[in-house]
Amino acid sequence: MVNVTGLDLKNPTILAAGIMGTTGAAMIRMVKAGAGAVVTKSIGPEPKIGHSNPSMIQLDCGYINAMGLPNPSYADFVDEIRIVKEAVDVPVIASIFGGDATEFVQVAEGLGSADPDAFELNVSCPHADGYGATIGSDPALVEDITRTVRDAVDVPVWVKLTPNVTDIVDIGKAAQRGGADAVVAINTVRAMAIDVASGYPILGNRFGGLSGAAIRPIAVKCIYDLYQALDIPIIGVGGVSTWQDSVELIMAGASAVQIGSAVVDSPYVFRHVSNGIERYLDEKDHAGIEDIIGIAHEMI
Amino acid sequence: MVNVTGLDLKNPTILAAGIMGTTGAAMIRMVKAGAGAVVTKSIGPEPKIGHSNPSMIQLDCGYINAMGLPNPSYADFVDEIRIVKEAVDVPVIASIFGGDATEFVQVAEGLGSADPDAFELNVSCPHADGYGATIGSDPALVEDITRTVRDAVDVPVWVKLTPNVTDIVDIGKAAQRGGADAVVAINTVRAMAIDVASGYPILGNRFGGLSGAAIRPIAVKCIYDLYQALDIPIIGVGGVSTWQDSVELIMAGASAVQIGSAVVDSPYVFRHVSNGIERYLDEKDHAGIEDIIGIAHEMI
Amino acid sequence: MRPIDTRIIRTIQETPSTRTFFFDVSFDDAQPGQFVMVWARGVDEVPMTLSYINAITVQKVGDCTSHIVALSEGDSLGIRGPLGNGFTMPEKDERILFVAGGVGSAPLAPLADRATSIGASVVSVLGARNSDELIFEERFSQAGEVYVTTDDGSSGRCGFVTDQLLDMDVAMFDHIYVCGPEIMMYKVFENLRDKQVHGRAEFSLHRYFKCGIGVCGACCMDPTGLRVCKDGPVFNGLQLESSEFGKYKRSACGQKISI
Amino acid sequence: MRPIDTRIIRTIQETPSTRTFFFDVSFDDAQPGQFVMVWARGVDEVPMTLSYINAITVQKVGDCTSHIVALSEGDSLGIRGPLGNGFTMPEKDERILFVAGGVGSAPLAPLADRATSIGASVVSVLGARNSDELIFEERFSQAGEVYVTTDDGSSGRCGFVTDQLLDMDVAMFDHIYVCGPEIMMYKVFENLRDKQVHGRAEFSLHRYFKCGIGVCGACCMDPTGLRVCKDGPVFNGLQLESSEFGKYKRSACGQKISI
Ligand SMILES: Cc1cc2nc3c(=O)[nH]c(=O)nc-3n(C[C@H](O)[C@H](O)[C@H](O)COP(=O)(O)OP(=O)(O)OC[C@H]3O[C@@H](n4cnc5c(N)ncnc54)[C@H](O)[C@@H]3O)c2cc1C
Ligand SMILES: Cc1cc2nc3c(=O)[nH]c(=O)nc-3n(C[C@H](O)[C@H](O)[C@H](O)COP(=O)(O)OP(=O)(O)OC[C@H]3O[C@@H](n4cnc5c(N)ncnc54)[C@H](O)[C@@H]3O)c2cc1C
Ligand SMILES: Cc1cc2nc3c(=O)[nH]c(=O)nc-3n(C[C@H](O)[C@H](O)[C@H](O)COP(=O)(O)O)c2cc1C
Ligand SMILES: Cc1cc2nc3c(=O)[nH]c(=O)nc-3n(C[C@H](O)[C@H](O)[C@H](O)COP(=O)(O)O)c2cc1C
Ligand code: FES
Ligand code: FES
Repeated sequence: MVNVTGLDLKNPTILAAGIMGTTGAAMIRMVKAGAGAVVTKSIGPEPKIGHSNPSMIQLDCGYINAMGLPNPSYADFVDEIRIVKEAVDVPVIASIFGGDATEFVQVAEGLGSADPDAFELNVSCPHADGYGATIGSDPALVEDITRTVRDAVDVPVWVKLTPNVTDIVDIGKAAQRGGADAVVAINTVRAMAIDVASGYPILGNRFGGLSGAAIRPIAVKCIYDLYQALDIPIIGVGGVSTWQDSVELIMAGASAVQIGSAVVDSPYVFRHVSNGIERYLDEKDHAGIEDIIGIAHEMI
Repeated sequence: MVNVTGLDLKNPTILAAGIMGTTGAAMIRMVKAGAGAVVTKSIGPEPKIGHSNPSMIQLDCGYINAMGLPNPSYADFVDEIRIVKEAVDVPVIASIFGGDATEFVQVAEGLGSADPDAFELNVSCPHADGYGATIGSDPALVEDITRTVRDAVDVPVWVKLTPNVTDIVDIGKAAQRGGADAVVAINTVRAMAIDVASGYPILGNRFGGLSGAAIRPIAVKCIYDLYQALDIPIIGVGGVSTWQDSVELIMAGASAVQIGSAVVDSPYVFRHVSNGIERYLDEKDHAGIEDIIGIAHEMI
Repeated sequence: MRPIDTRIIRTIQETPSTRTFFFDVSFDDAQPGQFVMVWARGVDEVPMTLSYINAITVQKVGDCTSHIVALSEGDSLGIRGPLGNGFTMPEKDERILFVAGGVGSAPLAPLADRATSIGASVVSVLGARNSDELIFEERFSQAGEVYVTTDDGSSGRCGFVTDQLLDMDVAMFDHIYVCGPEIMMYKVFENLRDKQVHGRAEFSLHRYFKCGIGVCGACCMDPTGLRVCKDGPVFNGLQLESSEFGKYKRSACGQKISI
Repeated sequence: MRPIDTRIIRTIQETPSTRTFFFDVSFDDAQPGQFVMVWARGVDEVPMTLSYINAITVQKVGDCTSHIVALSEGDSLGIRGPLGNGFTMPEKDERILFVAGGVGSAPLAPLADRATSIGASVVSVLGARNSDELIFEERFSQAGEVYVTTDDGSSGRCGFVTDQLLDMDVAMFDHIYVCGPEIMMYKVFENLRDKQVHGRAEFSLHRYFKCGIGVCGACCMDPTGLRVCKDGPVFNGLQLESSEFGKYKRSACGQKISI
């Protein structure tokens, strides 16, 4: 059992936003496969079909995607959250986005009746004009939106950060000032792939975000820097597919880890990773994950 | 033959800075293995031994390094450039760094007697306090240093950019305003790896820069954005190890490509890549590389 | 994987609205029922079953398929695949029933070829709007007996495949493979379930695919959360019991759409 | 590769300043002459030859080696490797000469073991400052005749390995393997070159390594640009003709240092 911002996670692995999070059923499946908590697909104020395909491809290193925040709007999604909440006993975190503070609050309140256990503010999607990282690169906007949502809801608020900034710590501090209960790092890294046979950018949106193993070293560094600067917990995400990967993020400073792209092979990645963490803690005679959160900072 | 900023490259592949560029002999070897031009190790005003080891490791995706700009200073390096210039007939570009404009000029002038064919300003190394990206994240500093060096030398000046900024185009424009003849994109991506057995960050410098296949999609996006915004040529670098990789960077907008980490297996990567580009241009009935530079922008 | 550049080397107009495209690339490891993501550059990327080891058969229904069916020899497409899980392979001496509706015969035809080559005993029921829209009839004929139904009676029996099934003893088959419009597949499913043989049946489903590789969740089925693109597109009848199958699917934004 | 976590399971004090460390990890694919990068966490990472398939033999010379030699059973190190190219393998019935100086016997000893096992005919010349500093003498004795030279005459002949070589007909050997301080190796090289047999000789070189994997260029030799870490550390005598070998090496910042 792991406690993050007052939520009791069954284990330190969490389903990342936008992965298998479009339906309640898919999220329930992830919990059954071992996820200690789940984050929903990012939900906005209006239905959105997202960018045209190809919207995700596997590269030699990692994946690149530009889904474009497809979602049925909070009005249609509230039932999906209800379905998960009824079926499982792990925290369900609603990922939400909007173009400004008012929209964020509209979505949060719209989902409120389904009692999500926390909100994760997506101010970090790198390929959604006017949303996500467009907002998340500006500390003032991040602080404002965080504070406004924080004031409007009475569950923990997590703020998901983009690595596509000169200094992620500036943005993390803004979230903390705005009252965030935790930050989540990192969203995908701005990237692009071109089809050499034709010259066409492969993604329908032309560019997108890099995820998977390619970005883990970037995530580790972001988490390490945030841990040094912030007082609130950090939830690590980026390229985790084995327990070793997750321990690396935890040692950098993460209190829990989210897993995204790695469900490609099997949802049981959650079970494998959390069992692996447990075995590791046992072997090293640690009482719990707290013993290793951020220990890289002490190893000098 | 490819012309970039007035330099005649034997082919579009260039040895990247900091790779096999510490001695004249090593650079000559790279030319013999097919490099169309070579960039030296980044050279500074004083001898520098760099960070302690481990200074580079291979990850599952790409490499991470923190050499720490080891170099013998311009005074000791000028002979190495002379040795290359005498032995080969490809352009030799001197990569230089300093803490401010004055130091950059000092180094450039100090190397001047060896007649380097161009200077590449390293304002992008992510792990050298007070140098590299510390400077390269500030458009005003980049513009100032570029202009000062530009005024002091009479060969082309290339400015190497860091991807670790909110918008690389801002920095590219600053370099262009300062009179840069070309920009080089990208230097390594800020990153870190932790040893899960012990909790120690693996690199002697704790963090470093990610290179290799992991960063190619990031480089492609940076080059694509720069091509859209700048009037000067872009030299692409990041994760190239095959001709397909190089064509991807060229289609995004690169006029030539640098190759770094991929020499790990064999210096002949230069020959293989440039032969591959040639075959590709032939098969597609292109007159030359100019036909495909930036064509991803037209494929809509 | 990145899309593989694939050149069209031959096309066959199967019906007024459907064409088969043969490629210079052969997906030799592909199992019947697996699909590929077909990228018409600058347009869209859509899932298509492999109707041969090196071909897809495309029915024009909208933007992307209109673009594809207009392509000719020498044109190229970007192809990712083979993806997903195909059909359970029948064995020699097993009795097989194919039930196909329209272009739904595309994933079944390679399996019919396979059945022919191993000498399984095959019966096929092919349904179509009219005789023009019948596809791959010869490939099924090679494999065994074929019953045809058309909506307008222009070929075979006038009616639906389910009418034909009612006249047959479906319990005599070891494997029943079904593909076609969902409404038709669901009718078949109900028919088989009534006779308690839906556990021997496999259905190739269609859902809206975004990633096509099992990450995004766009194609998940209620209430199991099974991914059509990765855990399917072929599912056993038992997996579809009390599911959304035949009731609703999801649009690109995730809203439910009635079947 | 990332450093592999390796536990020390046994240590042997070979000489007052040199200890061998056996690991719980065995580098079974390693060829004699290959090295590993040994990471003493929090201190430094340095290259060390594998003196056994699962061991290194470390001479205390500075910071990192002092730290390593102070380690005990149960302590751990991070190890990357095996790296570089080892020695050419001798074959049965070939005549082999080993010439080792001090801890330079570390890369040669596994080759001597190999020679013993295939039954090659071996002669070894081992040099050391004094009898206390002789390493692996038994492993060479197992393989064949051993000549010892010490600077102070405390064991074997008083003098240098080159003195011994002058008394021998080096032309009778098919392979000559050399490792030791560069000044000693260079003297041996000159001796062999005078007799035109340096093409049968292989030398294991030391240069300052940063990356250890052939990327950074810190360890390149003049005038070939060969990387000691990747193209070496073992080089044939012909590759070393008219090179920096015996003349200078480079410091960590790339400045030349006379040998
Ligand atoms: C596993 C699988 C195998 C298929 N095999 C074949 C085949 O062999 N031959 C064939 O003709 N058709 C096949 N289809 C259906 C084919 O993918 C759609 O007809 C095609 O996507 C329509 O695209 P459009 O742009 O022409 O139409 P649109 O106008 O964009 O859409 C028309 C309808 O096509 C479907 N569709 C559109 N985009 C997608 C998508 N990305 N994923 C899934 N469905 C989509 C939707 O139901 C939509 O309502 C298959 C579908 C799936 C899921
Ligand atoms: C291929 C190779 C195999 C070697 N095998 C052995 C062995 O089996 N046993 C053994 O005792 N020694 C071996 N050495 C030498 C060993 O690496 C050095 O003694 C060690 O690096 C000294 O480190 P230090 O911190 O104790 O000394 P420092 O005080 O840091 O340096 C002392 C000297 O050691 C050398 N050195 C330091 N760091 C490095 C480095 N990163 N790379 C190369 N040389 C360095 C330099 O010449 C330096 O002047 C080998 C060296 C090489 C290149
Ligand atoms: C297909 C896909 C869709 C995603 N959608 C969202 C999203 O809606 N909201 C969000 O905050 N992050 C989204 N992300 C980012 C992931 O949550 C995660 O931050 C990122 O993929 C890195 O983790 P990974 O390497 O484990 O995939 C998405 C990622 C992928 C691959
Ligand atoms: C070991 C190493 C040393 C480097 N040193 C320098 C340097 O001195 N100056 C510089 O501008 N870039 C340096 N770089 C960055 C490379 O020139 C290049 O921008 C980066 O590695 C991405 O290219 P790659 O993926 O082909 O390696 C170094 C990279 C590596 C791996
Ligand atoms: S389409 Fe993404 S999981 Fe199936
Ligand atoms: S140490 Fe880097 S190339 Fe040899």
